[in-house]
Amino acid sequence: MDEQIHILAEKFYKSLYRIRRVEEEIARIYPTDKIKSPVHLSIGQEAISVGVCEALRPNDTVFGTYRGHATYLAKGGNLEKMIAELYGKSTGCSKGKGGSMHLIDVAKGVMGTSAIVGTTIPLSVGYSYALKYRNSNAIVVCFIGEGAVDEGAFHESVNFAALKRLPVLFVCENNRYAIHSHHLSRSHSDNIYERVQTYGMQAERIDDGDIFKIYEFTSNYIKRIMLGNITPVFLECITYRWKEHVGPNDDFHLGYRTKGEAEYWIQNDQLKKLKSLLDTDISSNIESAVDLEIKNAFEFAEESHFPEVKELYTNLFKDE
Amino acid sequence: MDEQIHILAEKFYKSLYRIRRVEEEIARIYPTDKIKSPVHLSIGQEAISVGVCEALRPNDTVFGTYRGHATYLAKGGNLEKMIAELYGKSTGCSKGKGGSMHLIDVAKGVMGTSAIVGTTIPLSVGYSYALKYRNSNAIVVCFIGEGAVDEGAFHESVNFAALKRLPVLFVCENNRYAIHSHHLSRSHSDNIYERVQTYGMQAERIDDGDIFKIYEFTSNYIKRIMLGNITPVFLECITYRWKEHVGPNDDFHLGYRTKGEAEYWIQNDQLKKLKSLLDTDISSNIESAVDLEIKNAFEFAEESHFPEVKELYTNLFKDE
Amino acid sequence: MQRILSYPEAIKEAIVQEMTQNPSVIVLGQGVDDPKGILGTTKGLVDKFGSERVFDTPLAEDGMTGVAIGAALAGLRPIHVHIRMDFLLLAMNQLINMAAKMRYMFGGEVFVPMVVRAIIGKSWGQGAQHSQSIYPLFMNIPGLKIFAPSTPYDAKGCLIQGIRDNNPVLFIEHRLLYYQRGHVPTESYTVPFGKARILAKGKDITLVGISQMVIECLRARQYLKEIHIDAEIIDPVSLSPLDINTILDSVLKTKRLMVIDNAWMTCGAGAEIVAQLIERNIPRDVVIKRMGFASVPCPTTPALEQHFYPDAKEIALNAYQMLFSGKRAWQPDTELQIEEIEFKGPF
Amino acid sequence: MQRILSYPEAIKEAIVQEMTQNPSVIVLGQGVDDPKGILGTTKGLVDKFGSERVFDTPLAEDGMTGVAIGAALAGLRPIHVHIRMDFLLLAMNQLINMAAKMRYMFGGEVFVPMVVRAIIGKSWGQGAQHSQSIYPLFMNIPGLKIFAPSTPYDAKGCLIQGIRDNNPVLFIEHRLLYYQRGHVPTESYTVPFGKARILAKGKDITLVGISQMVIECLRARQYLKEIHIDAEIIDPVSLSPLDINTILDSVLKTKRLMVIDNAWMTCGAGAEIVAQLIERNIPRDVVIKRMGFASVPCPTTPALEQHFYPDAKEIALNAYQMLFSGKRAWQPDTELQIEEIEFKGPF
Ligand SMILES: Cc1ncc(C[n+]2csc(CCOP(=O)(O)OP(=O)(O)O)c2C)c(N)n1
Ligand SMILES: Cc1ncc(C[n+]2csc(CCOP(=O)(O)OP(=O)(O)O)c2C)c(N)n1
Ligand SMILES: [Mg+2]
Ligand SMILES: [Mg+2]
Repeated sequence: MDEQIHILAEKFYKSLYRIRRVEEEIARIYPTDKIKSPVHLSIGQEAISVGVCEALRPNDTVFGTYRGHATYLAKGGNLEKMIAELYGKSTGCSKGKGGSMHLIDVAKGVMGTSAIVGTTIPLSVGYSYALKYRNSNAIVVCFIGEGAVDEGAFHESVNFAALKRLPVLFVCENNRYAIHSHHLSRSHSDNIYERVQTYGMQAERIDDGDIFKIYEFTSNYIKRIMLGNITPVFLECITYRWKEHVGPNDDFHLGYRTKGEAEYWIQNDQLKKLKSLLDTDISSNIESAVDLEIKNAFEFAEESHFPEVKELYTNLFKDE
Repeated sequence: MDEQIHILAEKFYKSLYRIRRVEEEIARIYPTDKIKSPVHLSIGQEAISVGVCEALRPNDTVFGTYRGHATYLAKGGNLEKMIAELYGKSTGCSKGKGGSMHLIDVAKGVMGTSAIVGTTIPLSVGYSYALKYRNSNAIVVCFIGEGAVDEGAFHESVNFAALKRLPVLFVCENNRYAIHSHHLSRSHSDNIYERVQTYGMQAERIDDGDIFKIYEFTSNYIKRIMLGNITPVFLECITYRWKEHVGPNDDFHLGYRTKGEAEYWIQNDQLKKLKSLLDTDISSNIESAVDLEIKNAFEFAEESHFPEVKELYTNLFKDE
Repeated sequence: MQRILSYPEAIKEAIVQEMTQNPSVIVLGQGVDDPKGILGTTKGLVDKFGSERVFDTPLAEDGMTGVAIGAALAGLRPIHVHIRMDFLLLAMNQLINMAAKMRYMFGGEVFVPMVVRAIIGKSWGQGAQHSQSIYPLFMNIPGLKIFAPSTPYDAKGCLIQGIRDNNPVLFIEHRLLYYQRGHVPTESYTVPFGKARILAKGKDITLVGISQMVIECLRARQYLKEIHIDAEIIDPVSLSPLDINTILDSVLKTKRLMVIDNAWMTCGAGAEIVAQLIERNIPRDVVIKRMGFASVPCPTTPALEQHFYPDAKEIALNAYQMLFSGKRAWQPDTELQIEEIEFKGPF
Repeated sequence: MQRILSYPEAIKEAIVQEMTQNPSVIVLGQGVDDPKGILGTTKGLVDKFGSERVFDTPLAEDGMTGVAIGAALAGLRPIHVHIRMDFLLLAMNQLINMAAKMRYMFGGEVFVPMVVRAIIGKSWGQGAQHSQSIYPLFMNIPGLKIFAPSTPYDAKGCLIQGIRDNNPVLFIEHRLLYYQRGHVPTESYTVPFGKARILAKGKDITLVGISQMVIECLRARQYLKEIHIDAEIIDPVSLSPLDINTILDSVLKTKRLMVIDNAWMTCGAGAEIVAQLIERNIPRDVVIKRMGFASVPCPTTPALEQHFYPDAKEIALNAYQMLFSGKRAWQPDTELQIEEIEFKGPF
């Protein structure tokens, strides 16, 4: 195996394994009621966040959705603070006020996730406007589900980004469903990326979830930006959510989708694929380090305190 | 000249001349302060409404914009009631409560115009949903400016119409400007109709304002609908507004656009073109009949009463 | 034997009965036809009435509200369902600039018969964007009618009234009310707009609770009984129009009023009720207090969230203080087993 | 010599001064760079500061509000201009679900320094969709600050305060206030949030007028002088937070209060002011009344529109009736030439 690929595979595996294991642990703990807000697991979709974020630089910024654990972690968001946030503790990344759907790590460029579908799209675009205005060469990545594409805000934001040639990468995680509603029951055609092209930007689709392709697409974009060729781009990644929309369980019994449909994606699990590219000792080293980190993070959350009552009234306004 | 064309030209001329003259009269009267609401004249753009509406059947429905005089009249809206509405009289089509931006004639299938850009787009779609639900073979026409295409509601509505294969014809009057803002200062690309195609519907552009082409496009759509092939379609008509955005004057002195730019459209005036196709006695007969009708309509408005104070509180709710 | 239904069962029954008797009634909204069926309230409707009458929509709250209005203009009676009231913030333009105004601004030429169902969230970490209860924003707007029933009986009757009403109606449901059970007649019936309901008689203090807060008021009443305070509990049911007279009569009797908003208080229903009473020159010795959400977004952590919402104990305590200010110290008995509130009716 | 500026000149001066001293301030909105420049308030700014700092936007109120928020998160200070307040109904989701909540729901990790300028329309047939004044909808929401200044002096000072404030600020301007002229210092200054202004002293009745209605109150004061009623006129200036104490003090003195909302009254600022006063246990003999828009959409025809809005005469008449109810018949002198209200300052 070529050395470059090997280095990447190791990086990817580390990030991907960490996210998968964190979410599996969340799923395991969830029924104990220690986690205090609804969780939308990204299990099965993590490779998109990892592939994109591994190509980013520290000063690049990401915005995510309520299904944002993977985005947050892939971009380097603090794990302890994330788990504490899920536990509703004052040590959480949002001091316990946000929960699973409102993760943030400003120092790492994770500018927040939102529970209202589509709301972070224009925020990403506005943030990228400021970057361009300041002649920064940083970019913004806007992660969305294909459901967000239905919203008017998507159209308005993509149009403005194209108009102003802004440094923003839209990443659409098209897992085919918005809750239980299939993409084709909300849209006549399966061609999001083609529609986006008509706004005046490069837009492509990667339909096999290949983490290397996702990484490469992002890297190429960054290279282009560094050369001063500033335009937005759009990447549609076909993917699949393994768990139910919200919560830790499987939901194939509900009947809105079939296990068969999932099969391709489970076979094609990027985590398994990456592991197969690594020497066993390398992967097990990664695994044990990550397992320990996760154990510590949950202990940190357990031991942290709930916020004091007076915190109810803080953080409404700055400077007050 | 072929008989069929001749018959059409006569019909078109009658409608177009009427609209043009009504608006010229509005422009003339406006400075006297008899008209009680801001007017957005369609002078220069009327051929679109005429070309479309002449192909419609009485049970088809139109929704228009605040620049809606042409739409209202072309679909058969009552002239007296329109002028009375502009005068704020109780005999107005909206009892004086709506003014120029809120014209309606339910009996004629004019289901109303709105002062909030883009708001009638989803209404048109919803109305067409009801038509299809009832197995009517009627259609809805949704007239919008190209500015409305910027709005999220446009995207949401077109998507839903395409998804449900609804009997709605979107007509975008692309006069290049939204107030003083050029289309290309709001959108990177000049390709609205191409973008609409990606939603899954036929979408075309007519760029010379030719009233016969507009009529033919609409007629073909209706034929297709009558054959039971129900889908939405989209027609982008390039056009030009001769007057200022709101009010009765020219505005080339403002500098946001040039007289030169207007030249093509003034040369290409469909009214002149139609007149040249008609025998002089035919056109003068039309003209004198229309002139009289307009004179009477303004007199009707003059003589009508303002609503009584108690009308302030009526019409809020039905059945109350 | 009284027939007992849960609140969501009552809602579904209202929809089924109206859809059965009127083919113009349709149901649309994200998830209305999915396996969960809006917490059960629309479950199975698509099988019964078909996918033209019961359909899922794209995530497009503004556009789909306009679609519902357009369908209403054409004579249908859409019920547009939002699983979170917060999502109405995307639909304000169509609801306020269009639905509320069309009849008036077209001089009575059209009407817009539609129902917007909006569910309020609470607890389990719903947080800032999934817990809002923004009915005051709609109460300010002429041209909209608003129901916020708390009992299964009213849920059914108000919803049927809303569907039959020829104007835009906002129908507000609180998730926690879904646990309520009570008497619901089998036959179809309507509950009128503009009529408040006295859920419990009392002589010492009037507690007006909106939506789920009326349940907290009923619980508070139990606590207060212990110390022989007899609270009268009023559910406005209809927020627009608002029945001020029922509240006024009660206040004239008890001389004490607490309004417990299920929302932020500033420019809220409580403020409106207080202002209307003052304008009606209620006697000078009436004491008045408002309660409601803390004036911050809703935090997710239960450690803070429990202080964000008024609850039965806090209501009882405030009522106690209003009656015996400073005279003796009392705390609602935390051990007292508050029996589950169940509505026996008939109303 | 006092320097006199018009209200729009004061607004423009505030923007120019802030843009000059802080490169983070940007101006966006439909038409901000066009030949008319938002009734003159942004005219020429693009030439001075360039098209990256002053730019027109697509017709996309929701999206562009989100763009402004995103830019604010990145450290810019956007001023987002809407020529009609009605258009904010398209932006409620971003304003309320995001701007107002982000700091809180991220536990203080971010802040959103932005100003939303919203102009209220009136007269000349603006009609139902171009005349709305929906500040009560925003007053209900924690996390937003709201200014609605009436004088050129406050217009400048509040706008500068708003631009420097590190939180989302709604700045409400009424078209008819654009005719106001008054003293405006050349140098930069701020007017604080949460401080009402007494525009005229009086002892008989307190008139609180919001936005342009305070001008009507000042005119009413002239009418009332004629019959020796001495009205105190209060402009809240800041609607969120609201300075209830200044109003309270005045009411304790005059024992009479009329709040004249520049909006519909239900769940409005007037209701909130009344409720807050009652909760502060104002003396029992204080008489209170609210005025505001008729509870219907605004009609275009002047025959009806003139009755839709409260005006100076109606205010004066109501004040008179409050003082001398039924004692003698009086009508405000329709011949009386009400001198144009001009603000002399300094404040
Ligand atoms: C504006 C808005 N509408 C509806 C919802 C309810 N909702 C929450 S998640 C979701 C599905 C979103 O699907 P998608 O964007 O594809 O993301 P995925 O869950 O598949 O990751 C919906 C409809 C919401 N949160 N916000
Ligand atoms: C939602 C909304 N935003 C802004 C406005 C202000 N406005 C009125 S007309 C107009 C221009 C619309 O342009 P277009 O759709 O091209 O129609 P045209 O005037 O050219 O016929 C604008 C921006 C409005 N009325 N509604
Ligand atoms: Mg999805
Ligand atoms: Mg245009």
